[in-house]
Order: sequence, then structure tokens, then C-alpha cells
Amino acid sequence: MKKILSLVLILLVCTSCKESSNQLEVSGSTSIAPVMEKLIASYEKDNNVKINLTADGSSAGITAATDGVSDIGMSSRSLTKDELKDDLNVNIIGIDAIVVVVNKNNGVDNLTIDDLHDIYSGKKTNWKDFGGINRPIVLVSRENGSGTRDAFEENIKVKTDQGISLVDSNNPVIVNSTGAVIENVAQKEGAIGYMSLGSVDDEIKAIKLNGVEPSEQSIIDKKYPITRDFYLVSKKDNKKVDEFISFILSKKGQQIMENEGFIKVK
Amino acid sequence: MNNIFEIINLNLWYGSKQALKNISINIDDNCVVALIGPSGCGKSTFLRCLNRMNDLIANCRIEGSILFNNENVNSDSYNEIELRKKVGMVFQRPNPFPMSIYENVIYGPKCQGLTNKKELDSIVENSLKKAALWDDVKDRLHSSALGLSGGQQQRLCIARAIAMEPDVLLMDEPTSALDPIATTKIEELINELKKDYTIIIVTHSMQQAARISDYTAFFLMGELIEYDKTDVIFANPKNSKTEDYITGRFG
Amino acid sequence: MKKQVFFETLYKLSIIFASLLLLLIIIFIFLEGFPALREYGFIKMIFNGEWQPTAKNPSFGLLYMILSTVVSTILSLLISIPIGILSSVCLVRMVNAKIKNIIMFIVEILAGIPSVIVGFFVLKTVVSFLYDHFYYMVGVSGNSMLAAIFVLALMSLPTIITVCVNSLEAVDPMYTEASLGLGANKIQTIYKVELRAARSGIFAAIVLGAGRVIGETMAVMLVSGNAINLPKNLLEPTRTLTSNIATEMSYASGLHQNALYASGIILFIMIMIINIVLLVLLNKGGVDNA
Amino acid sequence: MLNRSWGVTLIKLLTYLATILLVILVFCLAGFIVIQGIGFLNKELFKESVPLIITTLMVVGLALLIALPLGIFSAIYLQIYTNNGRFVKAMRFSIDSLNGIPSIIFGLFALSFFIYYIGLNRSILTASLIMSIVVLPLIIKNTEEAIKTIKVDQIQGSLALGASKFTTINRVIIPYCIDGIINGVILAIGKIVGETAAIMFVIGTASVIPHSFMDQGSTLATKLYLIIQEPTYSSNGIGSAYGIALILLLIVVLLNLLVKLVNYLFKKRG
Repeated sequence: MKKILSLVLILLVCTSCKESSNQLEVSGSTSIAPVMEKLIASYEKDNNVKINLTADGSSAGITAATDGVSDIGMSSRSLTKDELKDDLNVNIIGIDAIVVVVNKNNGVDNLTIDDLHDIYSGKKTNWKDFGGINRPIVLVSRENGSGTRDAFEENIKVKTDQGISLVDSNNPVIVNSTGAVIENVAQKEGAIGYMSLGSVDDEIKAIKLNGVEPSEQSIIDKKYPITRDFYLVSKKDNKKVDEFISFILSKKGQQIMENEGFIKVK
Repeated sequence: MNNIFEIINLNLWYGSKQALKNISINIDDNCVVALIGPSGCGKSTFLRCLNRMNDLIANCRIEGSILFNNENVNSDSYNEIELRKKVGMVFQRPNPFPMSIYENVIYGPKCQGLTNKKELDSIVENSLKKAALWDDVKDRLHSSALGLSGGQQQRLCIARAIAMEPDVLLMDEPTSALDPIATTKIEELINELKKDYTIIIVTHSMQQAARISDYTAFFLMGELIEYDKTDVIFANPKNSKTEDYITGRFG
Repeated sequence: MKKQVFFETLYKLSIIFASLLLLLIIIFIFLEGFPALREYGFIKMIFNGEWQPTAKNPSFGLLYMILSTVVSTILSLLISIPIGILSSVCLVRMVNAKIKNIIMFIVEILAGIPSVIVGFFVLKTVVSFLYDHFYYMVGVSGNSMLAAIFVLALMSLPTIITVCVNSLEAVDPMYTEASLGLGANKIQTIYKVELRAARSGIFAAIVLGAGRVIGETMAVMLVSGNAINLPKNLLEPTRTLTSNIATEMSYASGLHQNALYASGIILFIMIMIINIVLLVLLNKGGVDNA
Repeated sequence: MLNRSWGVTLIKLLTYLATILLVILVFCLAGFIVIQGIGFLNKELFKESVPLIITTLMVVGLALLIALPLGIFSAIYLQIYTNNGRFVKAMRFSIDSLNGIPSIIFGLFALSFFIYYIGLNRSILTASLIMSIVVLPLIIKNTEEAIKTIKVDQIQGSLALGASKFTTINRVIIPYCIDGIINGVILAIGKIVGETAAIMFVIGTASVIPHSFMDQGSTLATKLYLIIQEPTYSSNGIGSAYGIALILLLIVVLLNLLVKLVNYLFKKRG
């Protein structure tokens, strides 16, 4: 018994020395994490640096980058005024379209931004107002503070000047994961939800916005109305960080972004 | 003095091991019968057959008939709940329930559906009086039974059994866990109870058997060696094995 | 003798270190939550239902969420405790060992399931059933208090049963024999004596079960709809204190984050109240044999 | 009610009904996971979950390594060496209350105390540390209950024979209450293997085989949560989450059997 306890003590002691060598800590937005994992995998192949990834949300990423706990913070929403510090540099590494999804049996396949505004603010509550079947609309929304939700609600203007979202007062189904959005929309015929273009799968149906089909081309031509940028936040003049970011913005990096359904910046 | 128990060719096996071999005995009512013999001779097993407590043991097989008031207890048709109402039992270690003294005594009657408060109070009073415990506890009936001393707890168990107004009281070495003073109190109590109940008591101490019992049965290796009046057994036993055991040559 | 001194100091050190660790967490919660209590006011936080943390002048009213936690905890325990205790009795006393081992084997596994999966199970079954039958009502989506109660009961059952079965098996057979010897039948013996004798174990099971229910986040968030409203009927979506912490903590900052920790303090107080109630019931029930 | 014959039959009926309900619920849940996940159990998923299994076992191992001695010794101290005074009752009370704290708060504690304050890195070690704290109340409570169930007179019997408290512990208490402790260990394993909220901030998302406790990694449960969070994480979306859940149940089964085996061997030898 004594041996075990001494082993534990040694373990505790030796860990307090912080490892600085060639390791990078990346943490933040869950929407960016999947593609970041692939970027890291390909970057680590030809550079001997170990990059650790944690997916704990956009704001956690920004805070970690500001406090230096992470070398790079990922955010799928634009930074607020007091988050923007002068010793931070912010790079946009890709553009993502936010797609509106409905149940596969829902006849509606095109909505305008104003329709979305009426639906999510609770003015219109039945699909028959949009030529669909007579069934109440079930709003599926992401949690407060999710980058995807911020970008979506910014575009369909459902936030009062007080900063309160009208969506909350219409008994929405609030979930904090894309998987739950898919499951709720797939099982409920009256449901409407939104997610990043790359996440749409065959259990649900993505619809056109203002008549425009969500595709890479329509986003590049700026015709698709709801997009958002992927930001990387990091401290200035850190060589290893800048090398990694320049890799992401390189042809190879942007190609990986595209394979994952996101739009190239360069 | 009619027979309250008539046991004919009783055999019992625990799995493959035979614990009781072909026992036949008649027990009269309103007297004290002591069962003596070396440990493991089957006297406790025999006692537990009388209120079918051995049913609880998984691989226990019983053959032969046990007539209680001329009805065979061993048959499946006979309801063992009815039997245990008539044949109370007190165990070696005092085992009062983790409840108050009052709740302990009325447990049996309440299980039979008696709920009238007045009746229950009177049952409690005369059971505790009969068990010579009333004076010690009459002002703390609702305190915990676990707070009593060993001897008091055993008397509470006796009072609990009496509350069912049984015909027979089985006692499995009731005093072996008690100090001498408590033991004599229990023995005096048994002499008192003899008037109303048939008492069958398993005991290790032959002095105790001699002191309080009318009849004594001597068991050895699962067999009933000799059964007779106590003074006959202790004065001039017929069977040599009994004599050897009585005089302490073995056992 | 030296060995004994060593071990006894080890025991003392362990309890000190363990309570220090656990105290650290309590202090951490109170430290982080206190600013919000001071600035926004404990009373205002408890008796105001409006939760708008990111508005211009934010409001941190937790009333609706406190009620949601209270209602969902009590109702789910009202389901899981009876089923848990009754089935533990059946498994220990009324069913042969082989069946009991099979069921216990699976129950023990279910104690290890990540709550996300139990959440999806209820989402795919109960929630979609509720939606298919009540879709015509505006504001009803199947994600509701009822589904949350179902998932909480399902989550706490394995814990309650494992501990109950364990304590029932440890009941001294002398009580069983004493009760049967007095002419009581099997059911009376179990429910009037054995449960009483195993009481402290059963209460431990309830405390652990209640802890699991109050502390549950992932599964509840999947099925409860997470909309903040006064729990009026079981079909409306609801958000418990715990789900609120889990959903918003990843993006909260400043006073908003302190408010979430403050709701952690309130949760801690609620758990204490439940423990106090259970302790009183345990002692009031007369005698405690252990 | 129990004193009436109809009451007895009613309770008997309710008891059987509760068990049937339990069996239905339990088999539906287990069946749901098997049906949903069986389709995705292919070689590729097994290969993909090898690092997850290793990380999970590392967290379980280290967390129990810390929590078990700490928890058992604390429980022994609370049960044997204290007179159940007011202070002890208050401590036991607060330990019980910690059982109800949502694991998300433990996660945040880990993030701000271990990572921000002490400066530990995000790693499997940090995750194991926080998990040992999460299961500590569970182990203390279970061990105390196990000690309580030992017949009081067996403990007094040993003390009466002049054995010191210490030898009583080794000779009487630990051998007798091993089963109770084992049940606590099984509950703790269940909690550690199934935990996501408490460790997801501090364990990272790497899905490669970790070489040391200092590396990051994801356990079966955190990977499963990540996939549900963003289905694009794995090739066949949410389906592989169910596949991983099945593998996770397999691991829980194996760990439970291992613990019971160790207990059996310990008893046979002891």
C-alpha cells in the first residue's frame, strides 16, 4: 500500500512543471473542431510539433487564448468589443454557410429571410401559412451563446435592442449540439432548425433561402444570405502559431477546409 | 394429559447428509420437555421441525409425520402460518425487532389483522406481565427495544411469542447467551409458564434440564436414544449411552 | 505497533485530505457564485423568474428553473424510489438467484451508461411519442417536463437498486426467522421487519439516487426542451438549474458566469435540504439499529 | 394495510409489477443501444476506438487508485475512530450533499483550479484527478454503509478479545465489508466510464493512443459526446456514437467482471 501512495505523489509532483517545448494548445468552438482536427493531422505529418485540441465552445476558446492557457482560440462568432484586446490577432480561416433544415415530409422547400423572421419571432406559427401542411411549427434553436445561433439570429433580426432574443418566448426546443438538432428535426414533421452547411445529413432536408440553393458556388457569389466566418484568436508574435495559421491559409489548408464543406477564404 | 405432539418415523436430510434418523416421540401438553445431547446431534433441527422453520433452508428434505393436535403438520396442505400461530419460538440470541417495545409485542397479533387499540394495549400488558417484564418497562413502552439488557430482550421475545396465545413454546437454548442471574429469571419464568403452555426447550446444560423439565429426550448423532421422565433419565437411565453422556464421559 | 501508528495516521490523513478536497469544491462554488449574489441580490435571484443574462441590463431570475428542478426531482424520485425498492425486494426475496443475477448484471451496466445515450433513448421514444400525439397543440414539441422526469427516473433506478439490493441482502436472517416464527407471512416479514432493519441502506440509496437526479445534465438537456417557463403542465418544455449551468457555462463570462455559480450554490442548498428531510425521516422512523 | 389479506396480495402484486416494469425498461434501454449500435460495429470502428479504450482505462485506473485508498480509509476513520459526534455528522452530511453536485461544476472546477490556478496542462492526469474527486463521496458512502452492515457484535466480539481497533479493522472489518466496497467500486467505475461533463474541458479531443498520463486523449464517453455535438467528427455520423456506446458497455461489463473476479480470488485466498 505504501508503494502505491508514493507512486501517486511522484506523479503529482512531476506534472506541475508546465511543458512548453514544441506543443501547441488549440481550444474553442465545437463547430470548427472537426475540421481543425483534420488540419492538425495533416500539419503534424510534416512538422514535428504536437498540437492538442479541445472543443469547449467559442467563448471558452477566446478566454483561453486571452489568458494564454491556449495558444490558439477558435471562435465561430465575431468577437465582442471587450473581447478584442490589442495584443490579440484575429484571423479568418474560412466561411461557413448556415443552412435552414426541415423535416423530410415537409413540403416547403424555400423560405425568405422575412419568413424566417416571422417564424422564429412567433408571428406565424403554422406551416400552412407557407404553403405547407396544416401543422404548428416547432422551433429548434441552439443554446444562447452558440456561434451558430448568434450568426443565424443576427441575419434574421430577431434580437430586440435590449439584446433579448424573441425566440425564447415561443417554447423553442433548445439544444446544444448539432446531433440533437438533426434528431429533433428528423422526428418532428413540424420542426425547423438550422446548422452549418457541412453538418447536413440525409435524415433531414435543407431548404433554399430567398430562392438560393445553399452551395459553395452560391456562397462564393455572395448570393446565399446567411454566412459566418471562422476566427482564430491568438497572441501576437508567436512564431509556431503564425506558421500553423499560415499553413491553414495555404492552398493545402484551404483545400482541407473545402473538403469538409466550408468555403475557402483565399 | 393428551398428546399435543405425536412424531412418527421422522427423518430429515440436508442435501445428502441425514440429520435426523427415524425419530418417534409423543409429547404431552402443559409440561416442559428438555432436549439434550452433544452439539450437532440434531436436537435443534428436531425443534425447528415442530414449527416448520426448516422450510426456510433450501435443500432440506423431511419424511415422516408430525401430528400436532392429531393433524399432520408436515403435509403441504397444512398452512404453516396457522401452525406458527399455535407454536411460538424463542431463539438462542435475543432478536427483538428494531422497533419500540410496544411494537415488538403487538407485531404478531397485528399481522393477524388485530387493530383495536384497547385490545392491543391489554395484550401488551398481560404478555409483558406473564414474561415478568412489565414492571421494568411499563413507563417506557415506546422506547427502542434495543435499549434493553440481554436478559430483558430475551424476556421481550418470550412476551412477543406469548402475545400470540400459542399452545406450545419452542425454546432453542434461550439462556446460553445470558448471564446467570438472567438465566435463573428465565428458568423461573418457564416454571410459571408451564401452567398454560407446553414448553419444549433445547439446552446444553444438564443442570438446567434437571431443574425445570418434566421429561427429557436425549439425542445422539441424529437419533433419539431415550425419552422418559427427567428424574428417571438422570437417576437411572435405561440406555448406557445416556448414562455415559449424563455422567459426562463424552459429549 | 509502529505499523499500527502509521496506518492510523494514514486514516486520519485520508479523511483530512478528502474533506479538504471536497471543501475546496464547495469553497470554489461559493467563491465564484458570491459576486452575483452580492451584486444581483440573493432574494431577487430566487424570487424573480426572468433569466436574460446577455441583455443590456441583464436579469438573473432563477425562480422558474428552481421550481423546474424541484418538480422534476420530486416527481422522478416518486417513480424511481418505489420501483427501485419494490423491485429490489422482489429480486432479493422472491426470485431465484439465476434471474436475479441476470437482471442485476444488466442494471449494473446501465449504471455506467453515459447519460447522453439515455437522453437519446428517451428522445427517440418518449419525446417522439408525445409529439406524435400532441403535435396539434401550439408550443408542444414532445420535449417536456414529462420526458425529463422519465429520463431522470431511468438514470436514478440503477443506483437505487444496486444499493438497495446490497443492503437488503445484509439484513440479519434472525429477524426473518423471528418474524416468521410469530406467524407473519413472507410479505409482512419483508415489509414490516426486513425493510426496517435495512433502513439505513435504503436511505443511502435514496440519497445517492436523489444526488444522481439533481446532478444530471446531459440527458435532461436533450429531452426537456430547455425553454425557461413556470412548470405549469407536464407537456411544456422546461429548463432545470443544472441544465442551465451546463448549457450556458461554456459561453458565460463576468457576472453571468457568477450567476451560474450562484445557481450552483442554490443547487447545493437544495441537495442539503433533501438530505436533511431524509435524515429526519430516517431518525423519526423510531429506532435505528446500526 | 399489511395486516389485511387483501393488503398483502396487493403489495405482492405491486412488487411483481415493479420488477416487470423494471425489466421492461432495462431491456428496452439495453436493446435500444444494441440495435442502434450493432450496425456500426465494424473493424474500422474497433480500430478507431482502441485509443479511446486505452484512455478510458487510464482514467478509471488512476482515478480509482487515488479515490479508493482515500475513500476507504476516510470511511474507516469516520465509522471506527470517531464517536459520531456533531462534527462528524456535519462532515458526512456535506460529503453526501456533494454527491448531488452536477458534474459540470466539477468540470469547471477542474478547468479553473487545476488548469488556470495550479497550471497543470490539459491531460489525462487532470481528468483522472477530477474524476477521483467526483467518485470520492460515492466510495466513502458505500464503504461506510458496508461497515455498518457488519453485525455490531462481530466488531465488539473482536474488540472484546482485546484486539485493538487497528487489528479489528484488518481481521474483521475489511474482510467482511469487501462486498460492500466492491459494489461501491462498481458504481464508481460506472460513473467514471460514463462521465463527460466533468472531464471534457480538461482532457482534450485527441484520438491517438496516449503514451503517458501527460498526454491528452478522449475517453469513449467524451468522444461519443463530441460526435453527438458535431456528427461530422466521424464518418458515419451519429451512428458511430451508438457503436461507441456499445463498446463502452462492453468495457463496463469487463471491468465489473474483473472487479468481481479480484474480489472472489481475494476471498478464496484470504
